[in-house]
Amino acid sequence: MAIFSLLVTATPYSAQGQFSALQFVRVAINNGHSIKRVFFYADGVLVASRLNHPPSDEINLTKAWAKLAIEQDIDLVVCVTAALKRGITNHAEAERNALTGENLDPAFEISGLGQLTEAMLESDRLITFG
Amino acid sequence: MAIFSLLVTATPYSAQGQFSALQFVRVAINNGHSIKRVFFYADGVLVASRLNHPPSDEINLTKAWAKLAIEQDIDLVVCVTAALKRGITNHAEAERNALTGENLDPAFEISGLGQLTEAMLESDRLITFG
Amino acid sequence: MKSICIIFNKVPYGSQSSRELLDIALMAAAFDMPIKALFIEQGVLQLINKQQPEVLDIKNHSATFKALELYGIEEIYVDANALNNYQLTHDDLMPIAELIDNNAISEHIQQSDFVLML
Amino acid sequence: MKSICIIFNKVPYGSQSSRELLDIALMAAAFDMPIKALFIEQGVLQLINKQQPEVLDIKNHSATFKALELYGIEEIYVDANALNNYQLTHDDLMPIAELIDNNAISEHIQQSDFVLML
Amino acid sequence: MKSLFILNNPTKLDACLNAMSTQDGLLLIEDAVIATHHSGLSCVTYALEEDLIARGLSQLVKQHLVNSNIKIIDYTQFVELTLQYDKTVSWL
Amino acid sequence: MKSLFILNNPTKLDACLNAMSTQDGLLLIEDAVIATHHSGLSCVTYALEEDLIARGLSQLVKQHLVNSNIKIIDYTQFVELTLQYDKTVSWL
Repeated sequence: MAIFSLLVTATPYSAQGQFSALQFVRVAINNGHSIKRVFFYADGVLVASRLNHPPSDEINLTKAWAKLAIEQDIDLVVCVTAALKRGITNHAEAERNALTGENLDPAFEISGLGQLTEAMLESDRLITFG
Repeated sequence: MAIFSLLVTATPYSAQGQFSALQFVRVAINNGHSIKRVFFYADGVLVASRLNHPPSDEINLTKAWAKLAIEQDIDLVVCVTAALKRGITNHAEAERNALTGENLDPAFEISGLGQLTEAMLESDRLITFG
Repeated sequence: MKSICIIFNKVPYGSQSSRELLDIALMAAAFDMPIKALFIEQGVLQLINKQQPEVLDIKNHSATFKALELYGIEEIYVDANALNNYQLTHDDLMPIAELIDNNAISEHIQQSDFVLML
Repeated sequence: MKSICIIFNKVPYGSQSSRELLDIALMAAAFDMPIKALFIEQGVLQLINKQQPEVLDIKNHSATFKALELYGIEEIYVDANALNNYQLTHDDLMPIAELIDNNAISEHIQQSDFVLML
Repeated sequence: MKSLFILNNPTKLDACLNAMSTQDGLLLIEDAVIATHHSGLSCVTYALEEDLIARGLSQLVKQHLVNSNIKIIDYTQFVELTLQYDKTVSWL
Repeated sequence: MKSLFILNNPTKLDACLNAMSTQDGLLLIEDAVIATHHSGLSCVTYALEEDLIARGLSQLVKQHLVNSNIKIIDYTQFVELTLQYDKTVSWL
């Protein structure tokens, strides 16, 4: 059984990459593999906002990731530089940067690009969804 | 002198369209034309978050639009459906949709697609930046 | 009243552009603007029968194309050349669009007051 | 240590992808991973001298390419064929990259443990 | 090392094919599944079934591919395929 | 009615040219300014100077275009050009 990590850069609702990445993770776990980390970068970080609120007949990608992360104990990491630039922030980053609000879903964690490199080196495969 | 409206669908930091649209508006005004409305749609709505915080040596697109809007009294309208889906919300929409937070920059207003159609019909030109 | 031409040129589901463009078409219809819908290049795939994006948890928007006539959008055209490129025939599509050639596409664009793509 | 190949294939400033890809290269360098940087297709334009995106209020990231060597990234290659397509010569570029052909590009991709594009 | 190239954008097919070595495989996903009829596909090629079904193309492609060497695989096979190659290259 | 087609993506140039009528004009902006040497540009064509300068292409393109009918225009001319045509079509 193998260890996977994912790099997800796709814009949440405009591109298909987030849907594909979710599907890949679900199937990999069903097949007995494990997921070390999903690293969100570039526009991919936008999925981490708990304010994302698609119409009720559509999947909420943020909640779908959060559910998967909690059930399967998966590490969801958002790149801090990409996130701040695109308006994704938690309480600590908001304070540090004097921002008036925060919106990070609690299933996600903000960290640095080093987490991507580490995931690459400690997994059997890194799969990019862009 | 002519009346312009713009439709902006470009992702704020990943694409160039927001930069181009800003430049077009500035130059049009300098040349004596007027801007009826800038309508943000699709990923273009993401520029309306006041939490967007690029590195200090880069332009903050949200603040650039806000400054222009205040100085020149330009209507900046964000499509409500596109915005909610992508985590852009004001206090009223947050309450209505039971969201825990809001992030709309006060220079922008959330409204419906009808504002785009109206802008098209009441301007000399509609220019799309995607 | 000014007329509008809406051009669909993207594959469905890889992006949501066509879905959001469709919403603009419906809004323009509500304003009673005369509307033409063109499906060209990869956009001809929007009209394929039996789409099932539900298998990927993606919402199916193809039913809305079938409902365009109900919204008063009756001028719907599809690029014959593109269909051919994708080895498709008119029978593979929802029966709502008329086949046209490249010259006719240019003409429809030329005649409209507004042309929108996403 | 596993090696990484970073492929730049986008025009500068129309998207920020190359800028964010560059940050990944620098981080991999900090982890002492052997790194190759390939500039192919439209990505060869990333290396043009005298870029001035400041005229559009966009940050200029081209200086970081010149600094790649300082970060220990010395294997930098540019697609000769693509240069030719854009009527460019090696003299139009920052002098940091070696011209290679298509076969060499495939080989560098093949030899690396990871290959990243954005 | 042999690589599995993963392509999601049909307009980049030629560039992707150009970068591949003879032992590499190509997996078409998302919008790129519309490229199954492309004449340049001389490498080992896979197309993701769920993406074909989503676009209503599953039956049509199967009819056209009767004599082709393109294999249609599902997500379970996609996951296993990434392990049969030494690495994946998502061509963006 | 004559239209000004505005193109920002060089990979869509052929599709854009296909949709144009003889009296239409083409304006290349953003990444599409790299397409000034394209052989199919038989229509009236403009390229946005600020986008050329941003990419370090302004001098290079001017040298190559000595005998061409492509006009290089700035943002002020861009704004005025949109008024010389009956409408604009942003080809996305």
